Amino acid sequence: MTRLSFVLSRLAQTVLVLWVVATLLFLIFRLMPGNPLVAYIDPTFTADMERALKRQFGLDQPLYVQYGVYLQNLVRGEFGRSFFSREPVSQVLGQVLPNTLALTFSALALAYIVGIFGGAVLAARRGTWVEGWGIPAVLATRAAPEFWVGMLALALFSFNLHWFPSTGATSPGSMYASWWAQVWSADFVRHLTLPAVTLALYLQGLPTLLMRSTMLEVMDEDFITFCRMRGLPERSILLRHAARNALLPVVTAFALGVGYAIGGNVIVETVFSWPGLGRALIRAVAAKDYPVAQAAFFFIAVVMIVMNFVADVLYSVLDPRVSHERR
Amino acid sequence: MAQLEIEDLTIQYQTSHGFVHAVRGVTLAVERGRAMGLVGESGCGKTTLARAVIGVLPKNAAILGGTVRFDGEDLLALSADAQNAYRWRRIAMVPQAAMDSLDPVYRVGDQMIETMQLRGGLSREQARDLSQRLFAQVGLESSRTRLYPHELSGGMKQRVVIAMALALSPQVLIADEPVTALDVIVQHQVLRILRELQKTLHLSLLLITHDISVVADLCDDVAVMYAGRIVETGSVRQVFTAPQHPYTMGLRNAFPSLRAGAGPLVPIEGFPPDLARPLQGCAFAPRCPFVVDRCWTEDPALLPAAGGQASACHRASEAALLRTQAGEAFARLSATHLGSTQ
Amino acid sequence: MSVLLEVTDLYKEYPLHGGVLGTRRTVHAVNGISFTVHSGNSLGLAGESGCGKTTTARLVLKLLQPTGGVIRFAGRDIAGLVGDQLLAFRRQAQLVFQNPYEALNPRFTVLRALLEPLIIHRIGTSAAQRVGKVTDALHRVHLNPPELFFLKYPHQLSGGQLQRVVIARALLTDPVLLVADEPVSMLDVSIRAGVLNLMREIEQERSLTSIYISHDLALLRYMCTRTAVMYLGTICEIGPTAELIEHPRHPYTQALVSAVPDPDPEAPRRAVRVADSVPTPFHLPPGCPFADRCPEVMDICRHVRPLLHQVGSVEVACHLYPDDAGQSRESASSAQEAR
Amino acid sequence: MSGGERAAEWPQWARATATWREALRVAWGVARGDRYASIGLLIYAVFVVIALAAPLVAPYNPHALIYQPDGEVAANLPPTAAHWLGTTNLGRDIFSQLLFGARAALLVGFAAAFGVVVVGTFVGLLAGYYGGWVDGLLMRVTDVAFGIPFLPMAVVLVAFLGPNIWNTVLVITLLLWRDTGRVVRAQVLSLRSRSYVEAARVLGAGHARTMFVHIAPNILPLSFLYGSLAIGWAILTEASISFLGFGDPRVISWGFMLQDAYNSQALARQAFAWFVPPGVCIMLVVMAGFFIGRGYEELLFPRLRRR
Repeated sequence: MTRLSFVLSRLAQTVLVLWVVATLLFLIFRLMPGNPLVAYIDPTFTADMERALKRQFGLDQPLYVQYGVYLQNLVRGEFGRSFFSREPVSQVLGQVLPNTLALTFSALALAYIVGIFGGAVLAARRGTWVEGWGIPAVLATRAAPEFWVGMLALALFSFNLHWFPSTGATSPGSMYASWWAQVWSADFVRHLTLPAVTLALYLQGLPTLLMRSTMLEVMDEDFITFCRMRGLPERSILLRHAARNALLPVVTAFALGVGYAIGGNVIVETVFSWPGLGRALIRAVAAKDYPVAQAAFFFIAVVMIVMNFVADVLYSVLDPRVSHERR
Repeated sequence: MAQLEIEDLTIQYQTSHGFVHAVRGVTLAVERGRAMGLVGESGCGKTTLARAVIGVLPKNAAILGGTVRFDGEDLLALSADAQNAYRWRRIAMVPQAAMDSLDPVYRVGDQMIETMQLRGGLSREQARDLSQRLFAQVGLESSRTRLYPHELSGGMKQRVVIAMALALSPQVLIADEPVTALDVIVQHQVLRILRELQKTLHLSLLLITHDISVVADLCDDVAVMYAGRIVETGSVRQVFTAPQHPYTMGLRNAFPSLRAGAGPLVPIEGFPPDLARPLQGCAFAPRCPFVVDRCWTEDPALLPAAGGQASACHRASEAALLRTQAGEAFARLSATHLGSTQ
Repeated sequence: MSVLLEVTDLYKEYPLHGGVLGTRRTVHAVNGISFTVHSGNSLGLAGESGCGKTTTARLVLKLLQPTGGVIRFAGRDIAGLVGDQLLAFRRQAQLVFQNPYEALNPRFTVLRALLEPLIIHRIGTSAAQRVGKVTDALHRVHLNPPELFFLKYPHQLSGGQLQRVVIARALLTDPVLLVADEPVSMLDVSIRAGVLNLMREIEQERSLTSIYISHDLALLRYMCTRTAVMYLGTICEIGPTAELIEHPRHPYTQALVSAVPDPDPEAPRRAVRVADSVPTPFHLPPGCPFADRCPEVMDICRHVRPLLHQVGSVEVACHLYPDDAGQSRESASSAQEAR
Repeated sequence: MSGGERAAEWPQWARATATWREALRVAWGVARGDRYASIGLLIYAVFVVIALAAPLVAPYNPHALIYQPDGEVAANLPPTAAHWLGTTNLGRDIFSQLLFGARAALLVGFAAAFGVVVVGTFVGLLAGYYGGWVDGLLMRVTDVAFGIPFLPMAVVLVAFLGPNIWNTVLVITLLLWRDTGRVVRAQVLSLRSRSYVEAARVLGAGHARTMFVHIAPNILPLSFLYGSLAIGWAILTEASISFLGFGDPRVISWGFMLQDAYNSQALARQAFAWFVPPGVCIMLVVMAGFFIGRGYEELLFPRLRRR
């Protein structure tokens, strides 16, 4: 199975999964309790005005017609309007998305740098006190609830030591020429530090343990013994042969990590009141603002599914056993 | 003086259930330019011996004593770097799991070039030419250097590893079960290549295998190993036609031959001793049809007999007589199925 | 003696999953095999890895569905067997595995493993009777005293002992056909002979019909009266084993026989004029499968597939031995179109 | 009567279950054997005792408001002899809430883990054993499960089903079986190629018997391991859902305590005694699950072990 056919088949499966998730979302949000138009209707509305409104949103059509319209809008990227602020959903999410991306990628970069280095050290120090205490410590970072770690960070570094602000992404009243200017401004970075470090602390657990165990596994392989028989220097065996093989799963984990991180930011964004996609989703669900909730959810799912696909392709590109089909 | 002389080598493994005495005082010599076969069944310590010579033993193995002399120089006494200088430049090895010894994420040609550059100090071009030549010598087209290991058949991977072993033109080549996993026709070709290379490059070859027909086909001398100890050595002709040690006799009867009439095969009853427990007397005693009281208490030493042949058996002097009775003796033993048989 | 097993024109292909849009490639594991085994006889299947001998054994035991052809066991086509008929077939045909270390469930004690066939086929009325049968079976395979082995787990036994338990398990359903897939290739030489002798004794004692699969011709010479040499899913030569080894006729059989290293150092080495290893069977050449490796290949070999026909005491599929009236040429081409 | 006869005397189902009971014994043995795992078991034991004894041991009713002698609500008291961890802003005893919190955590943890293991093992077993379209279909369902962001979906479903502790368990089961399913499938695929499964077929065992008597006992340790991991994930999820405000208001859980503290400015007031202990408890119980898992070296991302 040549690489092209591998990629095409995975792409087809990805589209299928996307369609299924979209349908699931459609059903769930249609069956949500409560009248979706509650935000619009105030006591003065008469029955037929309500019916007109429903027609405007197409809610009086039979379910499968609504489904058809829903899919078309989805493909065109038309997510309708927020029940709450009546703003187009794409605009609502457009404002918050950059903050989520900044948080996610800064946390992931930090987590994977620490993880790869830490994992290699843990593997090298197998059987010593470093491993004896290291592994439980890493396990603790994955066992501690993210929001509790965030609360501790806030209580300590924000409220007690006042090193970092406790909410939001920018100080009130600060203006920025462009989003890009905002991201690199000192103020934004000060706001970003605590949430990013908290998220990174949680995310580094996976790469650390994964790097450790794949390194240990690779070091026992026959081709490493053969390198030693050939008298190659230990350093070049570690870097050129062991690390290259051990990195394969870690790189794939990074791609998957992006999807998981975006899905998982919900908690960190809520604790730090970080104006991101996750927080918007939670507030939309609480306020029964279904278009925003549905769109935010769908976007997160798309990122996860696409990153699953990217992880597969990445793995096939990096691992010749998959890409170079045997003639 | 032999090119490679191993004297009284003792190695043990530290495992969860105690110390395993894999090699219990082995003395073996590989003459310059000759092929020595080391024959033994699984668990007799032959691979441990080979890896001790190249100096790459598993972490839980420890060399307790003995010497490994290369042209008179004891490798075990050298510093790590000095020992490393011998690796691949003077002593090379085709490992037992040759099929899995190639890094799956690099092309085979690049792995050859890497060894030549890092250890042989060759430039990239020189290395590429030499690897093309070596590939040709082992019967592989030079285009194969661009392939990844998983794209090669078992026979081809075996030949790539042999070519890699010859990269820095070593004087001693150790080959651990080089043809065991191969089909009979490819096996024939690889053996032919090994034989030609050994003759043309005047290599001192130490071939390790459990298959006595491979030794008969390729080797000049042979050493038979059992439970971590050499029990018999000599030229292939001497040992295979006139074995001195009962275990060698038993092996010969148990080995189905294509040519001879389909005479009854005679097994060797019982199974090899557990090397984790200390041994009393001769290790082969429980399975030997000619066992006498002395065998249970006194551990026989490897004593030379006529014509350079040597064996470690208290009744070596009666070998000619025992040889004639070996067939029925082993058969009688297996008929009784004494205790929990093998 | 009646024919116990009759295989006619057997085919088996595996689709190599080429992905949803990928190129769909098929592996032709078995490509038109026909042979018969008379009850009480033993047939050897010889050949290199990838020649289809293991697949053939799995087809005969109904572990795989054939793509074409018919397998008749005791006169009945096994394809249609279901329910009780299938259970009866399972009871009559048993398999001895290549790897004794994997052939027994690691969670079962020897006793539990040997009780399994009795439970499935409801053999024996009382527990005591079943344990009696298990004890006899262990005794028959020279594992004495049997009680010592009852509560042992597979990881506590040696290779030789495990293989004897596997043989005992196969005997418990009183089979008529015993198929052995490389039965001793994982065992040390010194204990192989013990297991082989045991199987020979049992075969004679119960007049069992057997099929032995092995790449080792010397072993087949010891165990089987007739042998089929297989190449790329076809039989290129079939006949009495001793005759095949002493006077091989098909060029591939000649290569196989002369390639075997001889344990006698005095024996002269024979040249093997055959090229590299078996190609993976993705696409079958039109003519003789062995054409592109055969030292005596002729033009006809590339176009017309030779069929098995009687030459002396063996059957050969090779154009070097044209049938008396060149019959092999016409029937071959006609047969080709038919398939 | 020799061991053999006694073994054969058992009724047939006993012999079949012998393999399952034996498999459990092995799974228990592996857990007990490993140092980490035995610590994990110890932690579980402690918290189970707390959860069971909570009503007897807890000094106050966790829901009840406590008043000062002068009629005022005893809000935000620092830790004192009467209230070891002080009181909440509504004057409720924090220590009692902590004890009762163990109940919710273990209930959700064990219930959800059981659901996850049963669904995951079943899907893995069917997909791995039957292969072909069954495998393809189940694996696409697993892909969908992997494609759904875990926490957001949990929140949406709980909002949809209503905030109830059992809905949380259902949601976790619906979403979290995917990891177990994939790992069990990989294990069944490898076992199926072992010749003892083929041997079962040759002996005449049907599909069901081959799956449940021959294959299942051998994957039990694996699903047992993933069960202990799932307990950890389930407790974390429940805490997160409660923290986001979708928890069951009637149930005092550690997540609820943390949400309560967060919303009543406990951080600004540096009321560490209020929000530190619940977090530590969650961490300990989840750590216990990972430690037991650690005993099998299986904390990896199953999707990546694709060599």
